[in-house]
Amino acid sequence: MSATTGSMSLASHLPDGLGHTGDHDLLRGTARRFLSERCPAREVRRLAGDPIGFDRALWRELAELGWTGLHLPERVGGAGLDHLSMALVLEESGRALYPGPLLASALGALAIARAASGGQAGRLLPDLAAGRVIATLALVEGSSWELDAVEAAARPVEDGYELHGEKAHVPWAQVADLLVAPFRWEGGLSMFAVPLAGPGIEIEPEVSLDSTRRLARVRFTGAHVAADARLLAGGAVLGDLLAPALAYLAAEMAGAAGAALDLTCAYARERVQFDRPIGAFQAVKHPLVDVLIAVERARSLALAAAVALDHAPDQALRAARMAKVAAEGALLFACDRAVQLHGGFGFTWDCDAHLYYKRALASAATWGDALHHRRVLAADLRRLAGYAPRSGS
Amino acid sequence: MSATTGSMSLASHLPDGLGHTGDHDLLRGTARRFLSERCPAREVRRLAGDPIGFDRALWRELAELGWTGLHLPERVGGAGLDHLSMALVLEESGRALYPGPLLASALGALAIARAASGGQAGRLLPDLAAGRVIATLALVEGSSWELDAVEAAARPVEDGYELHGEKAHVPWAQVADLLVAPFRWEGGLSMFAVPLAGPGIEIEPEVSLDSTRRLARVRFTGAHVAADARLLAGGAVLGDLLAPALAYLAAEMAGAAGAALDLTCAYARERVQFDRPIGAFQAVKHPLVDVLIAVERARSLALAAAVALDHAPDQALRAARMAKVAAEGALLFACDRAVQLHGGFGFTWDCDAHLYYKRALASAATWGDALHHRRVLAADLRRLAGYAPRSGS
Amino acid sequence: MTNPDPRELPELAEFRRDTRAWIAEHRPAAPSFVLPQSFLEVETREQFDYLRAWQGALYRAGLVGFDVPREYGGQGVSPERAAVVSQELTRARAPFLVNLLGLRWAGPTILAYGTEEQKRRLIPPLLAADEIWCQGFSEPGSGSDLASLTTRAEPDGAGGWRVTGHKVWTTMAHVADWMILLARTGPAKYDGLSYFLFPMKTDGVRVEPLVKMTGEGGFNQVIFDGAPMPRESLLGQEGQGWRVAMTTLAFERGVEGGRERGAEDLALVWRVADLAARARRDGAPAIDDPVLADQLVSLWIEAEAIGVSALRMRVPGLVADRPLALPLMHKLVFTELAQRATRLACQLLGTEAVLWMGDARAPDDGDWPRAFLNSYGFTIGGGTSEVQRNILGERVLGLPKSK
Amino acid sequence: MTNPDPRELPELAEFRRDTRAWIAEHRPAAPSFVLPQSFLEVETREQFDYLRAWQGALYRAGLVGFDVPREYGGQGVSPERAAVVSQELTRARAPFLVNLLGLRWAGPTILAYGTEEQKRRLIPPLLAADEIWCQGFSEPGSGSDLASLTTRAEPDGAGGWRVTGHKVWTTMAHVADWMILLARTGPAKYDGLSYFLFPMKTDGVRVEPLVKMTGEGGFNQVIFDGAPMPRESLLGQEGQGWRVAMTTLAFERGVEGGRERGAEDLALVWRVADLAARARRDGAPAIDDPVLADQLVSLWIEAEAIGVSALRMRVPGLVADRPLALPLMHKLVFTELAQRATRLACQLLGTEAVLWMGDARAPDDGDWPRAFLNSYGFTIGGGTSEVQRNILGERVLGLPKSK
Repeated sequence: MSATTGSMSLASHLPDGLGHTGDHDLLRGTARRFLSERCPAREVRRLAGDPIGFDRALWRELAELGWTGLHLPERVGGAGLDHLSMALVLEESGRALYPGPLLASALGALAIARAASGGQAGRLLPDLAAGRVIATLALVEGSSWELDAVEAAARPVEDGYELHGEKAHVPWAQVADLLVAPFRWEGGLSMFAVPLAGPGIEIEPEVSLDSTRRLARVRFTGAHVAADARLLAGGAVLGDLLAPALAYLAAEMAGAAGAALDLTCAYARERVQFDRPIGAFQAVKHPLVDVLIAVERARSLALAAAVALDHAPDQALRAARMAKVAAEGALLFACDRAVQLHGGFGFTWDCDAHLYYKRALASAATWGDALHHRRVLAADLRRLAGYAPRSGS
Repeated sequence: MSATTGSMSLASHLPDGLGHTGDHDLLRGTARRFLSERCPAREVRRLAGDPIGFDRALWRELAELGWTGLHLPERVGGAGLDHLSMALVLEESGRALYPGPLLASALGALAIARAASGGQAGRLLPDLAAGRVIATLALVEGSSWELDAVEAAARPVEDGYELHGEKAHVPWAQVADLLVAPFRWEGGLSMFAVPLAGPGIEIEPEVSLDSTRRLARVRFTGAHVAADARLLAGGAVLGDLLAPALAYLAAEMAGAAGAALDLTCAYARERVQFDRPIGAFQAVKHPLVDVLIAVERARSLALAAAVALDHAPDQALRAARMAKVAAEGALLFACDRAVQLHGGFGFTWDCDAHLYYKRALASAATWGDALHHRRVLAADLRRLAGYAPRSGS
Repeated sequence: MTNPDPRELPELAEFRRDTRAWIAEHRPAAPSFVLPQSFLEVETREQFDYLRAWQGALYRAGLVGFDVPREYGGQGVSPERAAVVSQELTRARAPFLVNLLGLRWAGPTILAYGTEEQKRRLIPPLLAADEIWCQGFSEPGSGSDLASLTTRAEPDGAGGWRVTGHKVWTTMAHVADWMILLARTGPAKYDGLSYFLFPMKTDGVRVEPLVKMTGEGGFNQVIFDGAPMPRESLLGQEGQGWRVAMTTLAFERGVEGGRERGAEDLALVWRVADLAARARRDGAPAIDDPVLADQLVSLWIEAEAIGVSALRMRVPGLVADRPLALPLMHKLVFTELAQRATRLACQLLGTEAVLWMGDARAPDDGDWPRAFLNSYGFTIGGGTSEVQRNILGERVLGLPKSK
Repeated sequence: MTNPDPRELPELAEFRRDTRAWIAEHRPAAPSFVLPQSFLEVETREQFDYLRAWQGALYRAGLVGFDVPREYGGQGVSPERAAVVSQELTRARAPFLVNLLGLRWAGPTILAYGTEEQKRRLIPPLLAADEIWCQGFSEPGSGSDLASLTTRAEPDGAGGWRVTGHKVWTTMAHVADWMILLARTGPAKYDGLSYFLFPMKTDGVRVEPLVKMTGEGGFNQVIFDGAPMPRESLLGQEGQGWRVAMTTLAFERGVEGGRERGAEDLALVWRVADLAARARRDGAPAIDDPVLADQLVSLWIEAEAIGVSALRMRVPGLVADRPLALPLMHKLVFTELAQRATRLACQLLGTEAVLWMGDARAPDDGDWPRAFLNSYGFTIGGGTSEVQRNILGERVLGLPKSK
């Protein structure tokens, strides 16, 4: 019967203890403490109002904690840890709304680690692992982040390539040293690691909804890059990158959702109306419980996606899509209730709720929103349910 | 700008007072009183447990009140009233979960009034208007109620036609005298008014979810009908019937939704837990307010659909689809909260909530559910928004 | 955005033609600066002057005040004409009427409770936007539980009062001439409240801007430090303030600040539908997505229902079961609809939703994320959605108070 | 319906193979009568006998009791093996274990609070379904406010008690040998309650069937009229009943009546997906409808999340922020998921949703509308969803009590 075919659970592909060890506890504990000390809400607000929005000293400190190379091999100076470790740190950075390229640089480095030749990796990764070089990942052109929308081109010239085209919504391009992005190349697609300096490259900051994750347009007007800027593997790399990109982003979003919930619960315990804390009213309490359920679901699936990257790679992309869907739903819902249940204060700049909400809306729009990924999952579901669609439908 | 094109409101097509007069008030008042006296919940329960489920004496009484011919012309013995009148009575019959073919017979008679020749109308309508003859409308074959699914055929023979095929889910076929349904006929479709008696007709009662609206399968195995059983107009009749069918059904459903809400509110005012009526808890109060909003929306749109039939026929089908969508949502939601908020009692046979819920589920599945009509409305919306879809999409 | 109905009465049709022509001729050119999306975000002097001039021009053309008798500067009560003006303003996407708090809340309350003198003095400049009104109800510690407010009005010994306290979320206080002020004149929670018409241009009152989550200003906190009020500031009786305030909050009129119920909601849904036809997601038109289209249809149906309910509300026989239901639910329904509609608009934008106002490539100048965030001003202000649900549950469904 | 994992430990894989083979060989043939969908609807003697025989066979094959030490007739504690049995039963769509109230609620509570004698006497026949358990908590006037119950146990002067009162919604009372009974032994709302193991086959107790909204029986009201209970009926201390009852209600175990958390939820979603691939709406396959498919995907994701959360729950470091969240939300999450899944199934049926069980053409024998209506038994019974949300808000989020 067809129903059995598709029904091997995600959980059954994962190891019993989810690969979690005491080291993970330590890592998360350190991250929570470090960020609450060095990146509290007032620091996030300060940077949100800053023209650049990025604190290089803070970046160096978290690089010293090893976060920039957690997931990179030890031979290039990384910590050689698993994806779960990176997901846990990103969950904490999401909680804190850390304003910096931790996510973008981690993914840029991952692309290089996966796709570069030994020589390229040896040249680029040690600086990335140490946080001396910041990478970013540029997937969007026009209004699409899918491969077939890529028009930016790398034209072979003497000694390398000449780049033309424009990438939009590139996270933290303003402060990054290295951009990893797909370019058309002799009819195919290839990932390039492009130093963000020199003639023929123009970085135009965007006015981004979320001022804790700055974006820019990067225009290439004949910029010259060396031959080894082209990473070895082709378009497949981008497909391989999607699972970690979504898993990492989902972890970050789940963390932010948990923090938005905590913020609202704290207010609901303290704010008194009608002679009692508003959290005693079921109109406040029950929606917050629904947020809690969404948040815990999002955390479970974000963890599952990271653990799948480590232990069940063939399940990773589907798990990551589910994680993005769940995290997006939880984060938007948590923020909606955060603003509404803070009442008049929730609607002001002084309440932190809007910082989370802007992160939520911007993250939703990143690398495919829930609607997009549910559509892809629906196709999976049809196939797994043993249903062969009519051609063309 | 395209946005203005589509945005002439439904309300702007309707007369200011919605065509409502004091007579409508009287009619509704009579209906409410009559049904609460003659068709209270215990009577509905009695009939729900009865093998036939239909009280012919009660039917005769409401025929005497003129309800069976409200919407039929005076020259055939009807009251010559508007669709709003019929909608108001059906809203009341929905409130009471009246178990009988008022809706089905009204629609059957309407089909005849619209499609029959003068001679047919003169022969059939007086008995229908007076309630001496009960009609029903049979739209479903297989699992579809759409015209292109009709396979039942009328084969021309001497003196008339021979009918073959099967109609499913025919409301009250067990007690009806006349079935109105589309049959294939010389390659096209035509509506037939078929006396439900004689050889070649088999009525098999279905076990219907909603025992306050009995259904049957009607099989035609060569039944012979006279030539004038074929109503004049063709398939267009069915299209024309859809607007009143949905508008009437929506009115009935909106009435049932209001009653389910009232039932739950009454319980919430009386049932005491934690030393206060449960209606004082926002977990009860606020969902009931959301039901109220849905119910009032459904009532407004059901009225609008009926008024559109009277005053803005070119808007009637769209209004009727909207009314069905809104009524279905409101009724299902009202029933969901009715069962849940009645707690342990809500789950029992003794609580009236389930009677409404079964009516709700069965009505949802009748003549296209909300999902279906929303899909059709989405196509309207694309057109009105000035969007030309790609061919094939 | 209703087109003329062929069956419209000739005189009304003529009025519509004239109104449409007048608006087409006089509506001001788009300004060089960003306009606020609603009266809640009027921040700069140039925004205010632009909008005040527009309301003044409309008033002088006889197009404002169709719910106000002529003796107080209005046009005489004519809901039909009000509806026509509303529809034509919406159709032309003309700027909103800046003195909305005056038109919708202060004005009707003064007409209901004011002395003849108060009405003659205050209503005409209110309609003309010559005098702007703000509202002083909420306080930092008194939001949903409004009656717990502590701002007090103490007799000054000469028949007047002195006000001390702290009001918040006072939209347009920075440009207002008058405030409808709810203050404590006695200790009893409800009966200790009185309702005043407070002249803002006086000593002892300090207006400080608050910033909204969009970064826009337009609302304020107002700190009173013994600010004087003359005797004639009292509206209604001393100790009657709660009842008068409830009247103010209940003024959910068919004509709201010159816009007809339903028309604006439907216009918003059609603007979102228009966006759906233009926007591309993953390289395809957003409106092609069946799931998004399905959500749009739900909004469409709800908006049409608001318009129909507005008609139905005027027919007593069609609301006899629950006469208060439709008027009392209106605010909740339209504010939550607007929130979902603008949220859907952000979804339609796909990747481009990340751009904020001020970015040259932000779709529709970034109006959609801005409108979505600003939508919370309406689900929170004027009684939160939670308070609205309490009111409906208690007054319409007869459920016991949530104490 | 998990397939063997290639990385499974060899001994577990062997156990799985054996279990699967045993089930395939021994699972009973489909009966001629309609089987209940869950333990809430066991109505007729033939249904009961069939199901009791199945649990007995499983027990004798060593496949029941993986959370019970061997000295009480169990298999020793082995969650891994419990999970395997659960997965294989789900996979085979085998009948459920009829003594679920015993396995899930009475058993664990007795193991936690019982005397050695109580455990040795009661647990083995409970596992074998030789003695069936029912639960006597709710009363007509005490549903969500359980502690307001009035059934009283009075000392009979000889060390035992006599019970007088009225319990409702007592699933399987008509076939039960024992009842876990919460009764009043003193006036204090909470401290006046005691917890008893009441022998049902005695005088002074009358079991009357209640009919569910589906028309099915299976639950009852139980009227006690001075029914006697021996001294050893008391579980825990006198006056400790509330605490013991809360323990019972908190037994939301990883292994519930032999089924593993997550597996059953996912299996349900896949059965609905399978229906979607078979069912036709408006002449087209239901699963082709993008809006329906989108809803199915949401259910799929939620069901997968339950499975993952079950793993996560066992890793303290991954639930450190809110250790109680996952265990306390489980009942709410899975019962509401099942409700939405069966509701969606009814939608998938299109026109055919009007047919009820007993109609020869009802899709899947009418199981879907029946399952949907029966789903309310789970969102109401065992603490309504509303009560669950209170508990989560107070115990997990630290919000104040809703008093």
